[in-house]
Amino acid sequence: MSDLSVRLSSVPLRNPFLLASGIWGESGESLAAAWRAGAGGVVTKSIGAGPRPGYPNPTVETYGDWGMLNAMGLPNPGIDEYPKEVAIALGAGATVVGSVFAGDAAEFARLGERMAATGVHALELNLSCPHAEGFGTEVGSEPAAVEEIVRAVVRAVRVPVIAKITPNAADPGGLAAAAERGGAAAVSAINTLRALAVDVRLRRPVLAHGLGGLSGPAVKPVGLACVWQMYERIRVPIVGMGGISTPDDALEYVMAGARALEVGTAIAFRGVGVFRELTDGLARRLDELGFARLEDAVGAAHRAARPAGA
Amino acid sequence: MSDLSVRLSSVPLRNPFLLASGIWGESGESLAAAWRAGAGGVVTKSIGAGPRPGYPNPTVETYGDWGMLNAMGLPNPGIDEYPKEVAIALGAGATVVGSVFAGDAAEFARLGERMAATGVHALELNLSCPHAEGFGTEVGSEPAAVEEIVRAVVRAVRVPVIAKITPNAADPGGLAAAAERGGAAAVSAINTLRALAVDVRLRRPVLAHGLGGLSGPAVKPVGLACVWQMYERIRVPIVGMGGISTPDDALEYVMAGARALEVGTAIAFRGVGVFRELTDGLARRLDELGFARLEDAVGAAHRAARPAGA
Amino acid sequence: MRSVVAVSGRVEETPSTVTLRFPFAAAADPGQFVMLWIPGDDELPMSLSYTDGPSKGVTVKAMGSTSRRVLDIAPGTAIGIRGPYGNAFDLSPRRVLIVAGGSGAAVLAPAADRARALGAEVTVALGATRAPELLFRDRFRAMDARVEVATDDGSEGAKGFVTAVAARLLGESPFDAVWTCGPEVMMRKVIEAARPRGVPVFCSVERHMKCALGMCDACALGPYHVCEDGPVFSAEHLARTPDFGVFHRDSSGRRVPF
Amino acid sequence: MRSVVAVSGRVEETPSTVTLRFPFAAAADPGQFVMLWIPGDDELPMSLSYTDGPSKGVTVKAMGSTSRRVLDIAPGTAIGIRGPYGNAFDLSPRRVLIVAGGSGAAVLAPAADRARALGAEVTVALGATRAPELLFRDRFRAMDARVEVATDDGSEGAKGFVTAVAARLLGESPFDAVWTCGPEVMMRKVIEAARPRGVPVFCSVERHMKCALGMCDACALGPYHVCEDGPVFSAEHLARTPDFGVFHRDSSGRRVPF
Ligand SMILES: Cc1cc2nc3c(=O)[nH]c(=O)nc-3n(C[C@H](O)[C@H](O)[C@H](O)COP(=O)(O)OP(=O)(O)OC[C@H]3O[C@@H](n4cnc5c(N)ncnc54)[C@H](O)[C@@H]3O)c2cc1C
Ligand SMILES: Cc1cc2nc3c(=O)[nH]c(=O)nc-3n(C[C@H](O)[C@H](O)[C@H](O)COP(=O)(O)OP(=O)(O)OC[C@H]3O[C@@H](n4cnc5c(N)ncnc54)[C@H](O)[C@@H]3O)c2cc1C
Ligand SMILES: Cc1cc2nc3c(=O)[nH]c(=O)nc-3n(C[C@H](O)[C@H](O)[C@H](O)COP(=O)(O)O)c2cc1C
Ligand SMILES: Cc1cc2nc3c(=O)[nH]c(=O)nc-3n(C[C@H](O)[C@H](O)[C@H](O)COP(=O)(O)O)c2cc1C
Ligand code: FES
Ligand code: FES
Repeated sequence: MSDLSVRLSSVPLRNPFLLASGIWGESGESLAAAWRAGAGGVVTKSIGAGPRPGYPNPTVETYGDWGMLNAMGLPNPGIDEYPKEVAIALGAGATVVGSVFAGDAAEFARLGERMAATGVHALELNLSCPHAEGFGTEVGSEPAAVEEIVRAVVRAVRVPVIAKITPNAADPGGLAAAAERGGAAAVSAINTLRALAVDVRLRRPVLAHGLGGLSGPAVKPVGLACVWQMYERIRVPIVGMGGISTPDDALEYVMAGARALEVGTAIAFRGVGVFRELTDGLARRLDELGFARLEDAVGAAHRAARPAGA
Repeated sequence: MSDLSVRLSSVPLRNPFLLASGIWGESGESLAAAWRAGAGGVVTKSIGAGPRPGYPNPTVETYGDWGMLNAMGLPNPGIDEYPKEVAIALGAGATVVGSVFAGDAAEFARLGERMAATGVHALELNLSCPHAEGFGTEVGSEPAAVEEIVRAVVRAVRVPVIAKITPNAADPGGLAAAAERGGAAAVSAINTLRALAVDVRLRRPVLAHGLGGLSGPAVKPVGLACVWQMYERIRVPIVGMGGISTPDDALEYVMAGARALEVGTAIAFRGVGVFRELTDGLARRLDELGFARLEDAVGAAHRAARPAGA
Repeated sequence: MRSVVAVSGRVEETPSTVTLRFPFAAAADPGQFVMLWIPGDDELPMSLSYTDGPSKGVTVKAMGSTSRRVLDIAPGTAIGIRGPYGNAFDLSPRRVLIVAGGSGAAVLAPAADRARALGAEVTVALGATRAPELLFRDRFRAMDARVEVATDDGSEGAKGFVTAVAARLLGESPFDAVWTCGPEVMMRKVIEAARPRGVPVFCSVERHMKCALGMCDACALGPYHVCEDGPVFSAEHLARTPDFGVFHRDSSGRRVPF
Repeated sequence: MRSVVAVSGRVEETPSTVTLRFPFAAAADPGQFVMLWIPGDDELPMSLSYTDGPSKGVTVKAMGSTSRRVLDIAPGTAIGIRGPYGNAFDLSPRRVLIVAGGSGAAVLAPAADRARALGAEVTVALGATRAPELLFRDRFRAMDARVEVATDDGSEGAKGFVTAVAARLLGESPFDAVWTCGPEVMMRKVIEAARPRGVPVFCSVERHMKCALGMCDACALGPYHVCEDGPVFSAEHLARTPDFGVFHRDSSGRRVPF
C-alpha cells in the first residue's frame, strides 16, 4: 500500500484528506469525530468577528446524489466563543486548520491572529464564499485585494496561511498567483459555485437567501480545472476540493496538481465513513498504478504529451 | 394549454426553446431537423472567419446523465462556406439565430455583417467559449470589451444582436449590463463552465485539449444564478440555458428571468424528441400553475418576499 | 426528497397545538422527522405524528414566531416537506412505558400506535401544564394504552411533573423500554428513574437544525448529529455527550445552557 | 461508458489491417461501433469486429496517420474505449448477401457470425485491391458462408470490382437482404444492383466523428447523425439525404465531394 502522508507546507498530514470548512466544523466534538473517523486533518467552520446566526432556512437543496446547493450564511459562534471548540479538537489529537472570514485585510489579520492563538496548525482564509454580502467572493475576486489580505495575515501569524480561492472568477489562477505573492504557504480551491434553485410551484427561490453555492460531484470538473490552472501558475502547494467522493476523484485532483484535499459534501451523501473509504482506496489505487508515494503523483497529468492541435 | 409564444426583441418565437449553439448546428439539414422536431428556433454553430477543424479527439466526456464535458475547439466551416447551410435551415422555415465568434470587435462586426446577410433572424455573439485561446471567454470577461464588441456589431447589422455571456466571471450580471449598454437586443447565458477531467490510469487529461466546458443538468443551478443576477441588472430580454432538460427546468429559468431558452446537452442525453417533451410539458405546467401565457411567468421568482435575515 | 404539497387537513389538538395533514408518499417510521417549509418564513424540523399511509402529519406547538404562524395555516396552503430524516424507535420491546411532556406526545403517539399494532403493552405517562394542553390523551386511550396523566396545575390527573408519575409506574410493574420526549430536564429525570431498574431509555432529542443531512453541524450533540444519528438516542449514548440536559446550540453554534 | 483497458491481443489480418482485442464487458451488437482512444494521439470510431463475450475487437486498416499508428499497438498497451454506439444490423432476414469492400468486412463479419448462428444462409461478396488484402475471407468460410471474391488485380477470384460479383449473385438467387460496407461509390452500386430485384439494402456508413453522442453534428448525413441514427442505414433512408455517395464533411464541417 502506498504512502499517503504528505506535507502541506510545514504541516505534516497523516493522509491528504482534510474535512472541508463548513462541514462538521461548528463544534469541537464534531471536528474530533471527523479526525477519529480517519480524516488527515480538519478545517474549522469559517469564523468571523462575532456570532452570526446565518440565513433562515431553507439553507440547502440537493440534486440526486451529484449536487448540493447551500446558503448557510456563514453562521458561526464568533472568535470569542470558538477557541473552546478548537481546544476540544486539538485535545483529541487532530491536525486543525482554522478558517476565518472577514471584510478587509485588517480584520482578516486580527481574526487570523486570534485563530492562530488557539493553537491551530495552519490558517485557511475564506476568500471565496459566493453568497455572503461583504465577505468571501466579494473580497476575494480582485488579485490586488487577495494579495493584500494574505500579506496582512502572513505578517500577523507564524503558522502557514492557506488562501481559499473562488472559482467564480475569470482567472482563478491569477488569484492564486496573487495569494502566492502575498506570502501564502498554500492555496486551496474550490469553494462553491454561485448557484440558484427555484421552486416553480411556489414561484420563489428554494433557499431563503436566494443565491447559494453548488458543491458535490457536479463541481468536480470545475474544481479540477481550477487546480490545473493554478498548478501552472504557482509553486506553493495546492489543496484541491470540490466533489471528491471516491479515491479516483482524489487522484484526479492530485494528478491535476493538488498535494492535499478537502472533503465536504461527500460527508452528507456518504457519511463520515467516506474518510476510510478514501484513504484505503487511494492507497490501493496508487499502489496499482505504480506510485510508491502520493507525492509522486502530484501534477502527473501535466507531464503527459498533448496531441498536435489540441 | 398556455400560450408558449414569446417575442425575443423583434423576433417572434413559436415557443421559447431554441436549439443551443454548437449542437446540431454545423449542417443546415441538422438545423432543419431540429426545427421540424419542434424547436422554437435554432442557433447555428459559432462561425468564424475561416474553416477551423477544432481540437483532436477526445473532445467529450460524460458524467452519468447529469454532466457533459467538451472541448470541440470551435470547429466550423467558416463564413464563406456556411451561408449554404443557413439557406437550408431558412428554406425549411426555421427561425434562425446566427452565432459568430471572433477575436476582436472589428472581426466580430465583419462576421456579424456576413452572417446577417444570410438572412438569419438574429445574431448571437459567442463571448463565452471557455476553452478556445484568443476567443470566447478571453474576449468576453471584461465589461469594456463586451460593450465595445456589441456596439461594433450593432452598428454593422439591422437584426437583433444577442450577447452570449460567460458564467466564468466574478460578475456575469455586470457583463450583461455592459452588453446592454453596447446596444444588445438581448443577452444569453450560460455558456459552459471551464472544467477538466483526468484519466488516472493514463495520467493525462481525458480531452485532447485538456481544459473543456461543462454543460448539462450539473450547470443548471449556475445558469439560474446568472440569469437571476442579470434580471436584476438589465431590461433587455434574457435567453437562459444550461442544463435544461425538463419542463420544470425551463420554468425555473423563466421564473428566474429568462424570456427564451436554449437547449443543448439534453439533445445528447434525451434525443431531439426533447423539444416536444419540453413544449408539451411546459404548456401543461403553466396551465396547472395558473399562467395563461409564458410571458406572465418571466421573472416571477423575483416577486416573492424574502424572509427576514435572508 | 423534497416536495411542495397542499395542506389537506388541520386539527386543533389543544389550545396551543395543531396537527397539519398533507400528502407525502415516502415511507416513514415513528421517530423520524421532516423539514417543514413555510414559504417566505422558515423551515423547521417536525416529527411525524402520523407516519402511516400516504397522508402524513405533524403536530406543532406554538413556541416562537414561526411555529405560531404554523398554527394559522389553513388547509389548501402550499408547504414544503423534505425527509423523512433520522432514525426511528426500535419497536421490538413488549412492555413499553411512554413518558411524554408537552409536544413530545407528537412523536410518541405514532410509535405507540405501531407498538400496539405489533401487540406490545403500552403505558403512557402524559404531562402538560394544564388539562386542555394534554396532547393526544384520547388518541392514546383509543389504542387501548394505559394512560396516566399529570398536570402542573392539577387540573387533570396528578398535580406536578409527569416524571413523578413515570417513576411511580416504573416501580409498579416491569418494562422492557422507556420512550420519552419532552424538555431535556424532564428526560434526564426519566433516565435517572429508570436506571436503578435497568430499564433502557430512548429519548427523542431536539436541536437546532438547518441541513438535516448530517453536514452543517447545527444539530451537533457531542460527537453526534441529531438529524442523522438521532433524533432517537439511548440513554447510554446520551451519557457520552457533555451536552445532553446541559446545553444546546443556537443558530450561530454558540452553546446555550438549559 | 468509457474505460481504459490493456490490449489483450493483436492479429495481423492483412498487410494493412490489424485486429486488436481488448476486455470490454458491455453488450454489443454487430453494426455498432466504439470510439477507440489512442492516448496522446486521437480517438477514432471503429466498428466492432468481435461483438460477443467479454473480449471485444476492432479491425483497423492503415489509412491516415492515426490508423497507421494503431497498427503498431502492442498487446499490453493502454487504450480508451467508449461505447458501444449506434444501431445494429437487423438479423431477421433468412438469406443474406454481404458485400464487403476493403475494411468493410470488419463490421460485416460479426453480423455474418450472428446471422449464421441464427440459421440464416449467408453469401459473401468480398472485395480487395489484391489477394493478401482480402479481409476475413477465412473467417467467412469457417462459418460455412458461400464466399465469392473479387480483386482489383485479379490475384484471386474475379478481376475487377466486387460490385460486379454482387450483381451476379443477386441475379443467380433470391435474397431477403443485402448488407454492405465499403466505399460509398461501391455501396451506391450495390443499391442500384439490388433495386430492380426489390431486395432491401442496408449500408454501414462512415462519417467523421467527434462526440458519438448525437450532439456535435460532425457526422451529419442529411437530417441524420451517423453516430446515433446509424451507422447502419437502409437504402431508402440514404435516398432521403443529399449527401450519400456525393459528399462528406471534414473536421471543420465543410462539404467534401467524394
Ligand atoms: C427532530 C426534531 C423534531 C421536532 N418535532 C417537533 C414536533 O413534533 N412538534 C413541535 O411543536 N416542535 C417540534 N420540534 C421543535 C421545532 O422544530 C421548533 O424548534 C419549534 O417549533 C420552535 O420554532 P420557532 O421558530 O417557532 O421558535 P423560535 O422563535 O425560532 O425559537 C424557539 C426555540 O426553537 C428553537 N428553534 C428555532 N428554529 C429551529 C430549528 N430550525 N431547529 C431546531 N430548533 C429550532 C430555538 O433554538 C428556540 O429555542 C422538533 C425539533 C426537532 C429538532
Ligand atoms: C462508424 C464508423 C466505423 C468505422 N469502422 C472502421 C473499422 O472497423 N475499421 C477501420 O479501419 N476504419 C473504420 N472507420 C474509419 C476510421 O474511423 C478512420 O476514419 C480511419 O481509420 C482513418 O483514420 P486516420 O486518422 O488514420 O486517417 P486521417 O489521416 O485522419 O484521414 C483519413 C480519412 O479518415 C477520416 N477520419 C479521420 N478522423 C476521423 C474520425 N474521427 N471519424 C471519422 N472519420 C475520420 C478523414 O476524414 C479522412 O477521410 C470507421 C468509421 C466510422 C465513422
Ligand atoms: C453546507 C456547507 C457549508 C460550507 N461552509 C463553508 C465555510 O464556512 N467556509 C468555507 O471556506 N467553505 C465552506 N463551504 C465550502 C466547502 O468547504 C467546499 O469548498 C465546497 O463545498 C466544495 O467541496 P465539496 O464538493 O467536497 O463539498 C461550505 C460548503 C457546504 C456544502
Ligand atoms: C458539444 C458542444 C458544443 C458547443 N459549441 C458552442 C458554440 O459553438 N458556441 C456557443 O456559443 N456555445 C457552444 N456550446 C455551449 C452551448 O450552446 C450551451 O451554452 C451550453 O452547453 C449550456 O447548455 P446545455 O447545458 O443545455 O448544453 C457548446 C456546447 C456543447 C455541449
Ligand atoms: S442539521 Fe445540519 S448537521 Fe444536522
Ligand atoms: S459524432 Fe457528434 S453528432 Fe455524431
